[in-house]
Amino acid sequence: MSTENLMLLAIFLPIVLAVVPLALVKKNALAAGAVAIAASFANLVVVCLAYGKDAALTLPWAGWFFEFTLRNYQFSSFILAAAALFGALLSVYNTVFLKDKAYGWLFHAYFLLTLGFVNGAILADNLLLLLFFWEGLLGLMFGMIYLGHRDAYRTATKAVIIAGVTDLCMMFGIGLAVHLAETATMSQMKVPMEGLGGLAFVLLVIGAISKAGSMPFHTWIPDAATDAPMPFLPFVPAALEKLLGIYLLARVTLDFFKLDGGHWGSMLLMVVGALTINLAVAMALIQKDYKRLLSYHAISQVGYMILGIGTCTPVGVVGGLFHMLNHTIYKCCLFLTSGSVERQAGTTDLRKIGGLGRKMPVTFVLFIIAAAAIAGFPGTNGFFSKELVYDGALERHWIFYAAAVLGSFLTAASFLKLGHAAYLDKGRGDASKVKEAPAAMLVPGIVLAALCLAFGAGNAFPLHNFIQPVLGDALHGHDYSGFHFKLVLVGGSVAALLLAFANHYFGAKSKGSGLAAVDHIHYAPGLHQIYDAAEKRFFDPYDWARNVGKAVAYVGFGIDRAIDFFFNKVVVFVAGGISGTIRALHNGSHATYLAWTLAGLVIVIVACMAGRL
Amino acid sequence: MENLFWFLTSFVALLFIIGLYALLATRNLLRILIGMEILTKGVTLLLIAAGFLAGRQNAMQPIVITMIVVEVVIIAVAAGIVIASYRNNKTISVRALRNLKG
Amino acid sequence: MITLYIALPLAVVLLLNLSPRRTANALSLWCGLVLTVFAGAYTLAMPHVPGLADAFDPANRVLQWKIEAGNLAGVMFLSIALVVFSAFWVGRYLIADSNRRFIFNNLLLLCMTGMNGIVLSNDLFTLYVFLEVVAASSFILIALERTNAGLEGAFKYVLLSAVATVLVLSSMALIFVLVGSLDYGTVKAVLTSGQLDAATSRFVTFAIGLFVVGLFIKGGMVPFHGWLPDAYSSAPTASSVLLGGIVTKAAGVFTLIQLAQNVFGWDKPSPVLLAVGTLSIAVGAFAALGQRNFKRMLAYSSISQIGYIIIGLGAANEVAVVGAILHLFNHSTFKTLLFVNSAAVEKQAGTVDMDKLGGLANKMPVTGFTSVLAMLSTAGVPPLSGFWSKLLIVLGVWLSGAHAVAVTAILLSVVTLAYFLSMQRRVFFGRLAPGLEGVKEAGGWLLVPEIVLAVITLGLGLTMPWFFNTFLVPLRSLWSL
Amino acid sequence: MLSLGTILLILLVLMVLSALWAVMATDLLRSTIALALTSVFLAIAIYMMGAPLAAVFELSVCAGLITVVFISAISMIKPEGNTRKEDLARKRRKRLKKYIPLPILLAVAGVLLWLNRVDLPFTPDADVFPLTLSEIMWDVRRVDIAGQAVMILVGVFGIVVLFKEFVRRGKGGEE
Repeated sequence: MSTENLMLLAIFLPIVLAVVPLALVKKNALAAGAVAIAASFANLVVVCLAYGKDAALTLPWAGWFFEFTLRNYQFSSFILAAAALFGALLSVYNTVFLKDKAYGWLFHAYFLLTLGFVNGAILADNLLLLLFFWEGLLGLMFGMIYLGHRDAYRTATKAVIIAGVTDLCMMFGIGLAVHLAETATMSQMKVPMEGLGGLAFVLLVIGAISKAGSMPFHTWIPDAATDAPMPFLPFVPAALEKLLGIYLLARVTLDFFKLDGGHWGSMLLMVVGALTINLAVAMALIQKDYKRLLSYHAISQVGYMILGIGTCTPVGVVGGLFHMLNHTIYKCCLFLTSGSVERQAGTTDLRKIGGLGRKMPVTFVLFIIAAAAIAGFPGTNGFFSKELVYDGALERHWIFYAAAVLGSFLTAASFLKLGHAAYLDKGRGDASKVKEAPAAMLVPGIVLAALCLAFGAGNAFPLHNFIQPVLGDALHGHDYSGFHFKLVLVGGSVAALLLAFANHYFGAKSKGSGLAAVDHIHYAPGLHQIYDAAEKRFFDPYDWARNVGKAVAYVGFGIDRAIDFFFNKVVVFVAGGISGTIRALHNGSHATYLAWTLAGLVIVIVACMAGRL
Repeated sequence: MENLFWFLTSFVALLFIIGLYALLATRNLLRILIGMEILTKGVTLLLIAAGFLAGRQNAMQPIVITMIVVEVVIIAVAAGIVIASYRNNKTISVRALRNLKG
Repeated sequence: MITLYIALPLAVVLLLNLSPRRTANALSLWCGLVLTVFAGAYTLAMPHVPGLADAFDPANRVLQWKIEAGNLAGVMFLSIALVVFSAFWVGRYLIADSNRRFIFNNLLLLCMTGMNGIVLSNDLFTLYVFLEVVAASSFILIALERTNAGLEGAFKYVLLSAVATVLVLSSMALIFVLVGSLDYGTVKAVLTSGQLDAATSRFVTFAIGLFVVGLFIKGGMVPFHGWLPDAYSSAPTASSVLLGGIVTKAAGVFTLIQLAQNVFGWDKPSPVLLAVGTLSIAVGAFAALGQRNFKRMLAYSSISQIGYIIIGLGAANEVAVVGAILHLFNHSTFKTLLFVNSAAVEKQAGTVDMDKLGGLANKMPVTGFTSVLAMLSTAGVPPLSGFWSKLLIVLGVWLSGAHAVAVTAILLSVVTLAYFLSMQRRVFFGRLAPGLEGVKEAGGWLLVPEIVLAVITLGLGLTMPWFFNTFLVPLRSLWSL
Repeated sequence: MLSLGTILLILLVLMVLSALWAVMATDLLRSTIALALTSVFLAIAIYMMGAPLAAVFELSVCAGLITVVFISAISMIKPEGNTRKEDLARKRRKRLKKYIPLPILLAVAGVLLWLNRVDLPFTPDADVFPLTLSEIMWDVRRVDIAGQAVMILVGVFGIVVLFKEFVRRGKGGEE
């Protein structure tokens, strides 16, 4: 089959098969899951067949920039393959997880539709076509979150509103870019970076990074973590949206605008990246829910990718893209462990679980591997991509490097806390009946964890085959595979990890002895305790470090709430005020309406006579 | 010609003013209908004046006749609405018809 | 044989009223349905079968009607047939008394005659006559149940419609003084001849301004919209379907498009239209945001959506005008669908107060699903049909240079989404409201229009490229650019 | 002999004055009469301006039919919240009787006008329209006539819906 047909197949196969679960007479989640598995694996085969081939396809469409143009080449096929891989793994996992859920069949349908739309968005070579698929995903996202439970519509609405606002920005950006480049074909797009071009850049970047879940467009993700059905999390925020958002970001910065390191656009991206890393991870540190904690990390890790791409150095970009791939792998794996815990232990509230390590040993091992990867433990895939990003950041300015390392420290600390609380602590809740998750739920996790290790030890494989061909000539013949980093960088990372260990160890020891089961650092307290901590032992290095962490957390919390406040209260208040005024003006009297009409008549006539008709 | 036009339209304008006054100021539904009638009278005069001034009264007469018939139906329907409202509310004050708000 | 659009409904009404009452009561619905389906099929066949689009002219001057139709007319005929078709079903479903239903069906047919007449008319005064036919039948349809609210809505409509009539007729008189005829072609030839001196062209502008304001009132544009929410929300729901679906569009908006191109010959962006359109979008959307009554919210939403059509027309380039015409059709499908949904809710749950509703999606799956579809289409979410028309409109407005208007229109479509989401939440999703446990899906009568309209909304969106090339690109020739 | 301009001036002034009276009069019946008077003056003015057929329509339909509609509407409406209700009603009925001749008089005046068509002292520009009145009416304006027919049908339904008293029926279909 030709690559052109494969591309069409990749888009339409999942979408068409999604009809099957919808059309099932008996809404059986298991049958729908079987369809989903079949479709996702077929999709995987299709995209693997198309991998790396150059092909373009233009179908006659509406005209006026609307062209159904698809393009398969190194970069898009790589993203496509990654998305298909996660889709295939998750379809297996979902089928088991959703077996008994009433909404399971619908979720599978959404799942396949999402897969098809994502394929469409990745393959699109026309910005307006891309927008079409992009907006379609918005609706699907609403649907999936909405399935969570009966009040999930709040979160779903919030997600759609935030994503809708940023998508609007992106629409404007696309409009401007098309206007300036006089083409909507992405492969021919060249936009100058001055004047309106700068605005277009910022708007497009807003669209891309909000899809990836960066600050300040992130607040729906943690809420979705609590409200959405669990399989939504590894699928959308952890995998597909990262792939899609970072893909677009890379296309925008590298292809459309040819950003170079000295430009303010690059600085902007790096600042956003650095802030996202630290603020989000600071929030993650104080979370008491497994999924919510992970979701903050899903935000935080985007920062590394944005930072890496924002450096505009080959090493940074390679690092950013590699980190995207790695993050998708380990974050998916982490979310899967959380799903297993939720299914087996009944909750993901860390205050109610503990000591699961013994009951669910495989899950625990998977968690350890994935957590090591996200924390950047040497040898894992996360380590290598982070080092590349550090390298790029240091090349630009040490402050970005410092920010990235600080984020790394906090990441490690929070995962130590999470692992300790969930898997090692004893006694909270009744863990005696908890069993290991079923094999079908473990297999995807095992595959992913194996990938974590494999892409670490054999990082040459993904870098040579997936990442570096994307940049092609821009690399100037460099090869970033293997283990050849500057000692300073590695030292810094290792130091951050060691510090995190020390921090955790002392924290657990000092608090753990007093309290029955808990070492207090894992339960980073509410706001009043920040002041308590500030009062005593201010010069204790441990507390000092912890307080810095808490202060960052506090600021992060404030910003988080402020953004939340803006979307939830200010917008609602303003809209409500306008609406109330308009409604009050409609007082029901015919004379009022007649008076408006006459006033309007006079105004229109005056305007007409002034030549304004 | 010009003068005649303004002469006639000034009367039309007077009728419009009187009619609009009735629509805006009165509370009695039937008097509002009378206001509508007066507006229609103004339009009739304007149309006839237009035919007169254009020298095409032949073309204008059927128009005016049709218009008169159409307006009668409208007024009859409007009167029906007023009567039905009176039967519901036992009043022909327009206050009975200002409950829909917002 | 295009005369059939007027002659056939009229003949049906006459025959129904001449036949025995009992037969007529039973027959009226089926006659109406067959007629609307026939009208739709005829319209679809018109471009392909030669002779269908000709006027009825067997070589005899006496039977030669002075009417004509174009592609734009085809779109309107289709919308009219579609909405009237739905209204028949809703009437069958909601109006219990068979005599009243007979009158309702007759009035629907007369209103359809009037709207077809508007589409066909080729003369300003003929246009006026049919405008009044539509208006008068709408008054009666609103007041059909003789409830207080219905009478109030009808009365306000009568009042503002009278003002509109006065404006339109005055404008005609002024044009007549200048031209000596009211025929579209003759008037356009004089108005666009370019030989008018300054004073005369001011005179013409004044006349056109009066006409346009009259049509604004008929179309319910802000600030001429006072009657619209009251009339729509207080009418019996079966009538609301017709009113909200097509009446203002046929009487106000279509007429404006038709005249702008066939009579006034506008060829540059019109600030007045853009301003009125933007104001309508904004006021309609924000007012809808705070409504409790389902139907009233839909009414305000209509104002807002018609604003989009008006800015498309105001931009006066082919992209925007084609978008406006498409939006006209789309709006008549999805707004009708929403009103049909509201009819289902009203009948099944007994109220349209959104504070007393909730959680109906599980009880009424088809209604819930189709309303989500219609709402997303209204808000312009791809790939539904509403997305395409809004896209074309905004694109056209942007190209015309009115950037601020385009941006405002996009921003306000977020408000559209917001109020519809809030509506969905309060009516179909969320917790099941107390007292609604026994609610069932609407009967089969109502599912027909719901499904037909939903399929059109979805299908049109998905097959947009085909539809665009087949129907809309030919429309461009109407707009001489 | 007065010139057309003067006659028109007088007629139109009278018309505006009676319109003013129609709006200002406290008694609805007087208002209606004043409205009819307005129509009469307008009809004469129309006649003077060379549109006799339209004048007859204005006279018979507006001055006649609409007055009948208004008067029947007024007669359906009982005086509001009055202690001497019956008293007043009787008075009204008396007054109504007083006004019955009015439409007849109007009709007579119309017929007279129609019969004694006076030649205008001032002829407007010769009618340059090539077709005769009946040709225009029945050929050019044919669609309008059809529209009128539809309109009248609508009016019939309107009257059936709106004027009919609520009927109580055994089957309970209607209230």
